Amino acid sequence: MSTATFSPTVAQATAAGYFPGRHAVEVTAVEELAPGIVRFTFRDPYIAAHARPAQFVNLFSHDPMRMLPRPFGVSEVDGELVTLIFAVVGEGTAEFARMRAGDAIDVLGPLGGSFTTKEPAHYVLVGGGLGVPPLIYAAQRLSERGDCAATAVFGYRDARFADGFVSRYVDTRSIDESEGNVITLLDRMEGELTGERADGLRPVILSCGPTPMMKAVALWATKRGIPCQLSMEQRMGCGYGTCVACVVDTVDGRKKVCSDGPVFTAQQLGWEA
Amino acid sequence: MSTATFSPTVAQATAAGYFPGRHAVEVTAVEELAPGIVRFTFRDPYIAAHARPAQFVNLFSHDPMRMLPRPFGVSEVDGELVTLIFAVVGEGTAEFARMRAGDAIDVLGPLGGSFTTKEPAHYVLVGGGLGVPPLIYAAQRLSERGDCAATAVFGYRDARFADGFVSRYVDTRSIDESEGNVITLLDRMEGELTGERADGLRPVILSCGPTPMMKAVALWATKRGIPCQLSMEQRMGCGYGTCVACVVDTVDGRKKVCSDGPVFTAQQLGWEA
Amino acid sequence: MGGLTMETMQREPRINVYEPHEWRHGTVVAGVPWKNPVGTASGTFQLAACRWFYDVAQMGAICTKGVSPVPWEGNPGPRTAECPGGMVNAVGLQNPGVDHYLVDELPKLKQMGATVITNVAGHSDDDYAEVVAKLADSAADMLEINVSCPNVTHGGMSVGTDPVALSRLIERLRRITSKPMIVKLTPNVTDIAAIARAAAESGADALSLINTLVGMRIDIRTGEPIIANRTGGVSGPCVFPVALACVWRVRQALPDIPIIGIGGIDSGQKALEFLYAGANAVEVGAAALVDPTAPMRVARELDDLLDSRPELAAKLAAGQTWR
Amino acid sequence: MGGLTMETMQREPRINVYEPHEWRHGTVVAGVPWKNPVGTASGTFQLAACRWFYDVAQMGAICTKGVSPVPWEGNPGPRTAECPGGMVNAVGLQNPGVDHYLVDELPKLKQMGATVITNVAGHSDDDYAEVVAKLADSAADMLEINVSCPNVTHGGMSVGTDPVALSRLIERLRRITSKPMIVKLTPNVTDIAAIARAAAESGADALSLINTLVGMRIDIRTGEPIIANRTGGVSGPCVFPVALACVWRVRQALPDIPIIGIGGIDSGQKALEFLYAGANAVEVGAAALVDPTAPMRVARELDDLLDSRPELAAKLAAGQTWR
Ligand SMILES: Cc1cc2nc3c(=O)[nH]c(=O)nc-3n(C[C@H](O)[C@H](O)[C@H](O)COP(=O)(O)OP(=O)(O)OC[C@H]3O[C@@H](n4cnc5c(N)ncnc54)[C@H](O)[C@@H]3O)c2cc1C
Ligand SMILES: Cc1cc2nc3c(=O)[nH]c(=O)nc-3n(C[C@H](O)[C@H](O)[C@H](O)COP(=O)(O)OP(=O)(O)OC[C@H]3O[C@@H](n4cnc5c(N)ncnc54)[C@H](O)[C@@H]3O)c2cc1C
Ligand SMILES: Cc1cc2nc3c(=O)[nH]c(=O)nc-3n(C[C@H](O)[C@H](O)[C@H](O)COP(=O)(O)O)c2cc1C
Ligand SMILES: Cc1cc2nc3c(=O)[nH]c(=O)nc-3n(C[C@H](O)[C@H](O)[C@H](O)COP(=O)(O)O)c2cc1C
Ligand code: FES
Ligand code: FES
Repeated sequence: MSTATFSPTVAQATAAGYFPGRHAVEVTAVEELAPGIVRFTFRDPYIAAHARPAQFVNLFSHDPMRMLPRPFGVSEVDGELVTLIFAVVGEGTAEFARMRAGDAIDVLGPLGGSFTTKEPAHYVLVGGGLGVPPLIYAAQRLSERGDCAATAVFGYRDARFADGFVSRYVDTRSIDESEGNVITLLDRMEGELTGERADGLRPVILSCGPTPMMKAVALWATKRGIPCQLSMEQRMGCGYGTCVACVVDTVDGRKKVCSDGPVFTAQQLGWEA
Repeated sequence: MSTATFSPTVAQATAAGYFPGRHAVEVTAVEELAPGIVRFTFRDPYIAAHARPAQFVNLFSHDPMRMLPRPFGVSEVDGELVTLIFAVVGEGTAEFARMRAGDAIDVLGPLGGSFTTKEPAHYVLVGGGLGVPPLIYAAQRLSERGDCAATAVFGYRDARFADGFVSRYVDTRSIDESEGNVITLLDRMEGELTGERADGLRPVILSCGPTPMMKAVALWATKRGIPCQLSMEQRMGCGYGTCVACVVDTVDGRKKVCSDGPVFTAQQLGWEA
Repeated sequence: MGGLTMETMQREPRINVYEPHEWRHGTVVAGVPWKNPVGTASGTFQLAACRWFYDVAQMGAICTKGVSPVPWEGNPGPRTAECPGGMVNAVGLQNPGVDHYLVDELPKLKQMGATVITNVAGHSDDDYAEVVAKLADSAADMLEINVSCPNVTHGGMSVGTDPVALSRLIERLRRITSKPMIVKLTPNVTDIAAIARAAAESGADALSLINTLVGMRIDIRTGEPIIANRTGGVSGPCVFPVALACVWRVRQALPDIPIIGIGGIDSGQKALEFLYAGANAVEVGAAALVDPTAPMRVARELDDLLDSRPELAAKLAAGQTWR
Repeated sequence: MGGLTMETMQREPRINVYEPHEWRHGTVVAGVPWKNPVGTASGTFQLAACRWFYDVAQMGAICTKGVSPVPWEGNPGPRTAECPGGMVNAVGLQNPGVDHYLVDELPKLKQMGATVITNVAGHSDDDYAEVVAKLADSAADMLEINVSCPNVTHGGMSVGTDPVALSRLIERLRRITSKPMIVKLTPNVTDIAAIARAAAESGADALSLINTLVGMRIDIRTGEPIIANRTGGVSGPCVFPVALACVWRVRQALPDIPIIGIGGIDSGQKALEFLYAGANAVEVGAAALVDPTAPMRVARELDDLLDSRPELAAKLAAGQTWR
């Protein structure tokens, strides 16, 4: 697997004007960041070139008994390499964690919409647990721009596995369960976030993490008039918007996490103070 | 799979006094003898030590969607190495054919009964197509004895893929479809087979091949008073006698190919002239 | 598994579904010509999603998601769970309603040149009648009446398991439309042939089967069902042998009615088994969720397989079946 | 990084089923104590074959192959075909008859210390009655009445799909024996809860479910069914979600009757899902065909899983269920 690192499917699809379907890519690195937390990198020029923060990639098991996709937010992009970070929670993630550089894996992506970061702002990336990967990528992309500021505010159960990655891109505050949670941190940072900044940038919260955490973040933000975008999770059948399996309840009815989201505003979710 | 070439299951089972269950072994060689005909060798000290001619081994796919066993007659044994020869006919055999030395595969065996070769005789090994592998093994084992004679009489569609192996052990006659079939050969050999031999050994036919061929062989043999044992095939659920899926009709009712057979006499099958 | 490397995978030849292709083996289902005998299955195709992956108009037919008289919200999430070789879903027929369909998905599909089957959902006979009436002079080529959804409390499977209720509904719909009407059957019945006969005798032009099998998964971490609706419908390769037997039995009972075989199809070979069981055509469902171009790949694989089966191909071309 | 934890995961620890084991989580099914909640499923266990692979007496229960009044020949071969994640079989209940069973397999199993469930087959009510009468004062611990075999023309599934016929049969058998009587149900019905209720109300002490789903495979080389009987019964992992939903629905309908969950179990985790769905115990079928020690491995895996679920384990020990 030294030469053909790029599935012919992608070339065929893009040449014909289509989005690449499920295709095989080469795994280039699998590292354990903390017990049961894995950083997984594969080579995929297409996804690397197109992925935006909060977009995700479906990984597929080699075992056809495990048919459904495993969606993971893109965590970093480096040239043609795409990195994910995931927790080993079940059979699929256990299998991926056992893979080694040189193995092949089927992927589909990039999928879903992204955070809205058009306007210059002070983006506050509030992540909890395995919600942090897409925020690392948001940090990476925001750090390439001259018109915004960004701060990572991460809460962990114990090991602060992502700080080393995100802090390469942006100013990072983190906390673990022994001290509190992201709300503890946000409370501490309240003055900093709501006060006037020298650069005049207004805060916008981008958040991803367990639902109860995101709900708390949304309420905290809306109470203070801070716009808040939340990247949601739901069990998926397809990940590309065709099966309507992945719904979340919004004020406008049930929406698809994979294609209407995964990013929704606090207002859309009805999570307003 | 370089070091642990012998599944701990086998050691655990035999230590506890049981027959080894399904266990992983190391594939040591996969060669193509003719288009779509594969010689497949794996290391299994247990099967190597215990297999008798006409016994078979279940191979299992790595793909759990393909759950059922693939049974193959043992074709040769060399030290700890067990060799099978099979035709690529479907998905399972295609997968096995793609394997390489060093791969692991699950096996169960040796299974079934064997040819009855207790008494000294001139064993005539009449094989057709992919029925020849167990007869190669019969030839190998018979050639180790001083009290019998053996002759291989093989019929092929085209490529005579097994002659090189069996002729190492016994005198070999073969034919392909352009010339005729094993009955053509048997007819030519009639005098030789039914006449008095210098060593006084009487002929016994051991046969394996497509059912119509075996039926013809059985009729040919019984007409001449030659005892005839036939190794049968049937689709299997378990291969070890528990599911009663693999039946063949005999004069005593439906019998299990895997555990009552695979060897039946012409009389048992009612294939008498 | 594990040992699957790029090298292994590259050895398995794959069809290039993006290459322009001249279909060699079309068919005719209840009078409607299909470019090839492979359609998409309802609920696993949405134009807005699938059009980015392949030229959907090349399918034998496109069967769209069930439409109801008004927009439906469906069931709360989670709506899906994995099962060995398949999936369980309990979407509950969420859809934007027939009016939206008539101005959006249907005209777009027809514009692209697709043969369209509109799948019809209802909670009551009146619901079905309302939708069918609205579709009666639409551009849809065929209607597929879904009386077999296990994920709604009223309508759906409750009609499809009762021959009397089914006859009453189909007779009523028959009076509303002259469009080719397919009745989609559930396998969750004691005698599918009896239900099939009821549908045929009350005016169905064709039958499609199967819809999903009732199934569920439980999360062993919580001891509770994974899907919010608790049970759902099983689809994917795991249902294939069951679907095949359903088609076989209905074909044995009803030699003449066109049958669309559905269930677990993910290859040309599996599609071919359905045709040998007596189906006129097939639809590909769950396979498309995990491999968006699967329906097209199945169609292409089948086109190749039919080359070496001229007798079967000829029957299909004439709108007939193998048995 | 990439240190000990990963290595541990790679090793995929396997239970040594040959090691002597002290069962920690037994149960009681319809008054009969089981060493653990895992039995073998009928038709996938024969003492003469399985005893060579593991200590069969260690199973929660051994359910033997269906026995009929006289020896049965079953169906002609081929009797099996593979399907995605499972198999189809049409053995047709070949067995040497109840008299042979009473002098051969049963005494041997009891001698070894096994808890034995005798599966009973019949082509007619009289057949069942004759077998049950012969077993009434045998050493069998429980009887399992198979009214759900899809592979025989008379008896079997034709009784198990009709609540009236089923009630008549079970009432009659109830008068013949006071042994704990399990009725084994088929999933090939519109409403399994109605059948379950009929069985319970006519005197069944327990229910076991599911038997196989009707299914088939076709050989695309010939266009003909692979199995001589054409259709057969599907079992193995592919039926797991369907079986689980059947147990769930029967448990919802009948809160009190003991239920043995069967279908696609090949791991302790899958057994556990059945217990959470409301089963009292489970049986392992097809998994044993492709891995002879699978029933024992499942039992050992479940014993481990129950360690961390004391509430469930306590209920099982008391003969109760999770829901
Ligand atoms: C948009 C999106 C982005 C995600 N990004 C990340 C990420 O960056 N890092 C990370 O660790 N996890 C992420 N997840 C969760 C991740 O998808 C699941 O942990 C993973 O699918 C579990 O797979 P498994 O085979 O180990 O678990 P199993 O329980 O064996 O999986 C069985 C099935 O359930 C699904 N499933 C199980 N848990 C979840 C879940 N929490 N969310 C969705 N599907 C689930 C699986 O995809 C699979 O189809 C994300 C989920 C979504 C929807
Ligand atoms: C006792 C015995 C010994 C055999 N020895 C040999 C041998 O030495 N060399 C050889 O080439 N073949 C042998 N066969 C046949 C061999 O088992 C099949 O060719 C093989 O199982 C096909 O597997 P597949 O996955 O490629 O085919 P598929 O058709 O994809 O298999 C699907 C299922 O059908 C079964 N099956 C398909 N064809 C056969 C068949 N002819 N017999 C039994 N099961 C079948 C498979 O085992 C599998 O369960 C033997 C069969 C038996 C019963
Ligand atoms: C997510 C999902 C949604 C479905 N929605 C519908 C539907 O709206 N109407 C319908 O008739 N069938 C619906 N079905 C059933 C499929 O059309 C098909 O009958 C079934 O999935 C079996 O085919 P398969 O195994 O190829 O998926 C749905 C199936 C799935 C998986
Ligand atoms: C080969 C075979 C033979 C079977 N014979 C019987 C039988 O004699 N009596 C019976 O009640 N069930 C019989 N069954 C059904 C099983 O006991 C079980 O209910 C079914 O296979 C589902 O479980 P599984 O998925 O674990 O195999 C048989 C199943 C198989 C595979
Ligand atoms: S997962 Fe299929 S629509 Fe979102
Ligand atoms: S294959 Fe199971 S008894 Fe022979």
